[in-house]
Amino acid sequence: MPEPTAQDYQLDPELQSSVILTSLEWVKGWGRRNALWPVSFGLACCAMEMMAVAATKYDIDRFGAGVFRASPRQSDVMIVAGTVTHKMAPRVRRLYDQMPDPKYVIAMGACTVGGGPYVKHGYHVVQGVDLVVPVDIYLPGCPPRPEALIDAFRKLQHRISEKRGDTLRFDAVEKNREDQRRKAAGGEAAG
Amino acid sequence: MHTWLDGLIESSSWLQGLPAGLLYLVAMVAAGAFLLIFSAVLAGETVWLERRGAGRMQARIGPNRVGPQGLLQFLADALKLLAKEDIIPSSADKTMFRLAPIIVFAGAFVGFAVIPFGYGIVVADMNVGLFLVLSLTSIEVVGVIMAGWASNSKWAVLGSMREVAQMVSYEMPLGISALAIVVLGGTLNLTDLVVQQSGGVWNWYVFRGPFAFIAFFTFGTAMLASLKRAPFDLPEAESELVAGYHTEYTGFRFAIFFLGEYAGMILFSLLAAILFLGGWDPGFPLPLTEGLLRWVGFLVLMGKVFILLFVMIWIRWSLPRFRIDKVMYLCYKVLLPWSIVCVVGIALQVLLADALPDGVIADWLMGR
Amino acid sequence: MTNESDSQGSEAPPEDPVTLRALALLRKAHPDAVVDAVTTGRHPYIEVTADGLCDACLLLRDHDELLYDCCHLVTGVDRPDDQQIEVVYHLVSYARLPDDEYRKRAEKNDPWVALKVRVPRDKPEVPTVSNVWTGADWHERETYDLVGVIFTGREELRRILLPEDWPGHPLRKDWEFPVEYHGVPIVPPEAQ
Amino acid sequence: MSPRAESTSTGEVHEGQPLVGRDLRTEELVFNMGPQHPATHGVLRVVIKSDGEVVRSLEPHIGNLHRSSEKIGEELPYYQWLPYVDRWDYLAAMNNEHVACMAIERLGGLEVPERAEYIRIIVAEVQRILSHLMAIGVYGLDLGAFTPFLHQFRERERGLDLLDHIAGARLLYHYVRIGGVKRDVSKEWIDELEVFLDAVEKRLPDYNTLLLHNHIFQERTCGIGVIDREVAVRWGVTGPALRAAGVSWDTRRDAPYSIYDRFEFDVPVGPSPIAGVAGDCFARHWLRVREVTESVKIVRQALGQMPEGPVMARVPKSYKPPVGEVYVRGENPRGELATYMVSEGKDRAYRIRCRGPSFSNIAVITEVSEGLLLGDLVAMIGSLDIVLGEVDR
Repeated sequence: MPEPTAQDYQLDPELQSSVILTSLEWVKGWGRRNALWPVSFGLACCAMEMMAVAATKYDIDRFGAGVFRASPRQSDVMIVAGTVTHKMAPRVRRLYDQMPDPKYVIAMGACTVGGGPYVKHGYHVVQGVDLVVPVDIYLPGCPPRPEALIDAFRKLQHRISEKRGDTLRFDAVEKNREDQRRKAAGGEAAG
Repeated sequence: MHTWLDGLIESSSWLQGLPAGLLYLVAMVAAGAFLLIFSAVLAGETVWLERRGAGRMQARIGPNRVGPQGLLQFLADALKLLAKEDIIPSSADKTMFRLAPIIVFAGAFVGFAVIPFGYGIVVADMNVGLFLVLSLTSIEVVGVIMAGWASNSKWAVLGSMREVAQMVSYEMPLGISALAIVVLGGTLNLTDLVVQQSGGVWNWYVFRGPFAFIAFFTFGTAMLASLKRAPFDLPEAESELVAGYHTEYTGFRFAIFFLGEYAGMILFSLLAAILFLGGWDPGFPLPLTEGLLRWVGFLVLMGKVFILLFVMIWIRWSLPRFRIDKVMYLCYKVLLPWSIVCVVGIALQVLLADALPDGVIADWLMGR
Repeated sequence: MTNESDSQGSEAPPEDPVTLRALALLRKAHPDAVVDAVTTGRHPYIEVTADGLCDACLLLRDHDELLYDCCHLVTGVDRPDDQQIEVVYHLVSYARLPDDEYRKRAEKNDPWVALKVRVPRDKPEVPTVSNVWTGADWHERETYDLVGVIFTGREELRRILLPEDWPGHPLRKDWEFPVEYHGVPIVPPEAQ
Repeated sequence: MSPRAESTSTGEVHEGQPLVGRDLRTEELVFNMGPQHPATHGVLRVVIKSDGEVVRSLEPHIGNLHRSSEKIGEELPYYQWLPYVDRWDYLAAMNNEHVACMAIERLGGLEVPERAEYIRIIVAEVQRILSHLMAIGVYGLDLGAFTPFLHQFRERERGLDLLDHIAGARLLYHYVRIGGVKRDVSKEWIDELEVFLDAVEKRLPDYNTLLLHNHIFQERTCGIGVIDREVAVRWGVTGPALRAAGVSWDTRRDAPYSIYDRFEFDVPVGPSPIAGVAGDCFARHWLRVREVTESVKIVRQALGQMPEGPVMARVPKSYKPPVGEVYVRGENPRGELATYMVSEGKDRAYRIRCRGPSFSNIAVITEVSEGLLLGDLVAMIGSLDIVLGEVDR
């Protein structure tokens, strides 16, 4: 991950030094990173660990991220917790589209990162949720432990403060995915 | 406020030069702005209280990272909601969609204008203060049904339908329970009502006879229901209706709903404290000067409000939700008859006090 | 091919009394329906014809000595070598509980009976049993969805697990991976 | 669809005539509950046709979590396929593994060492306790009571830690293997387990105060969503939902697998003596609470009887059971999990079919939900305690 450069801020470098603007951006980022409300959206096994994170022992609410909203309109983070299938994929996308900007996606669990154990013979499993929605944080594990999800939240908070609240994605992963899409399309042409 | 303003004008020669109307205007705007910030911060801290209180009850911690003990959590939430994208669904009725949260919040917020926070600490000391508060809070239902209808979402419509059924029904036991106190006190002026309760714990209206005591509980239950607090949180029942009438609201508009809800909680707690629990009266004489007593009274009132809020939070995190028909049953077959019994009983109590020779007992029964 | 012949001991394996009883009654009532039966081993079953399936099921459900009131599972097994598809029904009874004697005698101590129907692979039509046991409804839909067995005589046979426009029936042995579904690529196993 | 178009009433209203049914045109409201909805326990989608709040008919749509584990079973060797079994009913992974391993072992006639059988029973029953705790808590959540859900997690976490210590994972263990279990349990682990059992027994009355004996809870659940005996059996409903309807059937007792015939335990049958009728939501909830204590009993007995010895049979590296079929069923927390396996003598199965109990349990709502209020429907679905992982597999 390269260090963020001035261009990433999409602001004139001179404006960057403006105290008021940066302070405003800082305040916005502070608010965003300390109030990450997740959608209560569980897909499969990982949802149990997501629930564990909200519950007694781990308590994500300490970081202000415990307000699980049932309506995507009122939430900031979508934790895709569990296997995304082809039947479910349009709904995940729709849910993502319903969320207001800025929105973040945590791909929780091996299945959402890249199909997990179902990647090879699981005909109905989407091979990574990033084929459907853009992902900010990849969290491997099957299922990841709750500590790992808390860590993912901390990382997300860190990234938000680093990028002043703008959504940031892994360009390399995006490119890789693009290649895969092209390969699949090529396979179709060949077949 | 008026008397205080008049005194201020008289004492300052500089202010006397200015037109009185302008002065009143400025003063009122300032008071409004102050109240807005005051109620918003109070509502925010109530959210914090709720989350930390819930955490205690659920064997976890609750927000404690943002600010000392998580006290600034509400600020982060509010800032985030302010900076969120504002989505209005394309099929929504845009005007109504925009107007709804404002009406909901205004209904709860304007009520603060007539609430006396201490002796003389009141923006508008009205003769019909209680009446005004109760009628203003009923405006909320208009906003909610507008929100549900304009969102063009089925969950929202269902939520607002529930809300209307519930609010309109519970207005009755709420108003009638308050009426019992009006009969007892003989006035609708909130300051006067509190003044009549001073002098000792036994003078608080809740302790003046069995009917007033029952009225306190019917008022409290009806209050919970009109506030849509659990176990009456059907209009936004999360496990049934996703988020009820504000399902489609995002960002700042949702924040206003949220704020209006908590402002309503504070307003009703204030009202309950004033009507039944002696308002700013500490319950026993304090050896303090009058000026100091006034501010101590303010703190006492806030303490009572805090206790009432805590009880509401406690109830919310302990009980399962009612079903809509049970809610209606409770209103029409339990609370309404009991509140009517309270009014009749208190009227009889006042008549009895009239028949008695003047004295301490008669005054206690009479409520003044 | 599927007959049970792998018992460890040299003596004759014990017969399953539940299947024997069901078989005897079935043979008496509907002699044409029964094709074949295996009454020993771990998985005894009765094979019936597709046409006689409904009669057999009604008998199994309603006869006072059988009372198989629940269809536990419907399975389709694709056998391309024989150009056949087997549909297997596992039936259990909650009305008649097994006695202790049964448990001691049977190799499987579980009182279910299995019915099998074999149909040609190119025309896999089996009459429905969803009007005999309502619970079979979803199982039949799933068997249709994944194996492609067509159940006749029932209300609309729709896919249940996969989307309506999914290509083919994945549990057929000759099913091929689609390349993509609605724009989302599926990398086939050979390509990985 | 626009609610305005559907719920608008038109027509003139004449005096002296009843409002509904004569001049007021009413239409059915179609709700789409799920796949993302807090009360559908995952990705179930229910399309409800309702008359205002009253459900007229509904249709569940499943398959949003279909992960093709049956196909994978045909592609992978038995031992590689086992981890997928965990993911059927992800709240009862140990029970799934137990049943699947039994099927594979019976296919090849493998004998499991005595101690391994006991360990299997212990972990399966601990898993049942954890699963039922979760069901109890989440049911409170469905009815709007948050606190029991978070309280049960305190005990659940202790239990998860226990399984974590022996299996190395919190949720999906892959601990029960073909021919035995992965590793032996230690003396310390058993001590810890006893502490856990005491804690569960001590805490259960707390949950009952919050839910079972709560007046509002009883009003919400008693007589609601009644699945009577006949309907339950006809639809193939199993587990607590079947027993709540009054059928005294527990596979552990009536068709004992593994070594369940060595333990003394009660099989509670509905209706609950506290309140309600047979087959209602309350009976199902009460039954789960009772079964937790029964499981505690079984674990204690198993701990007392457990012999020393190996925990793994000799299993060839390439395990190729002979040609044949098996059908094995076991009692999972949610009902009867059954596996039908066909072997062709290869190292992988020819066909695997799994009967997830939730699959049949959720199918029944199409029949029994008519006339329920929307809130009751949530209570009904919650009381069936479905896990979509095994509905869709």
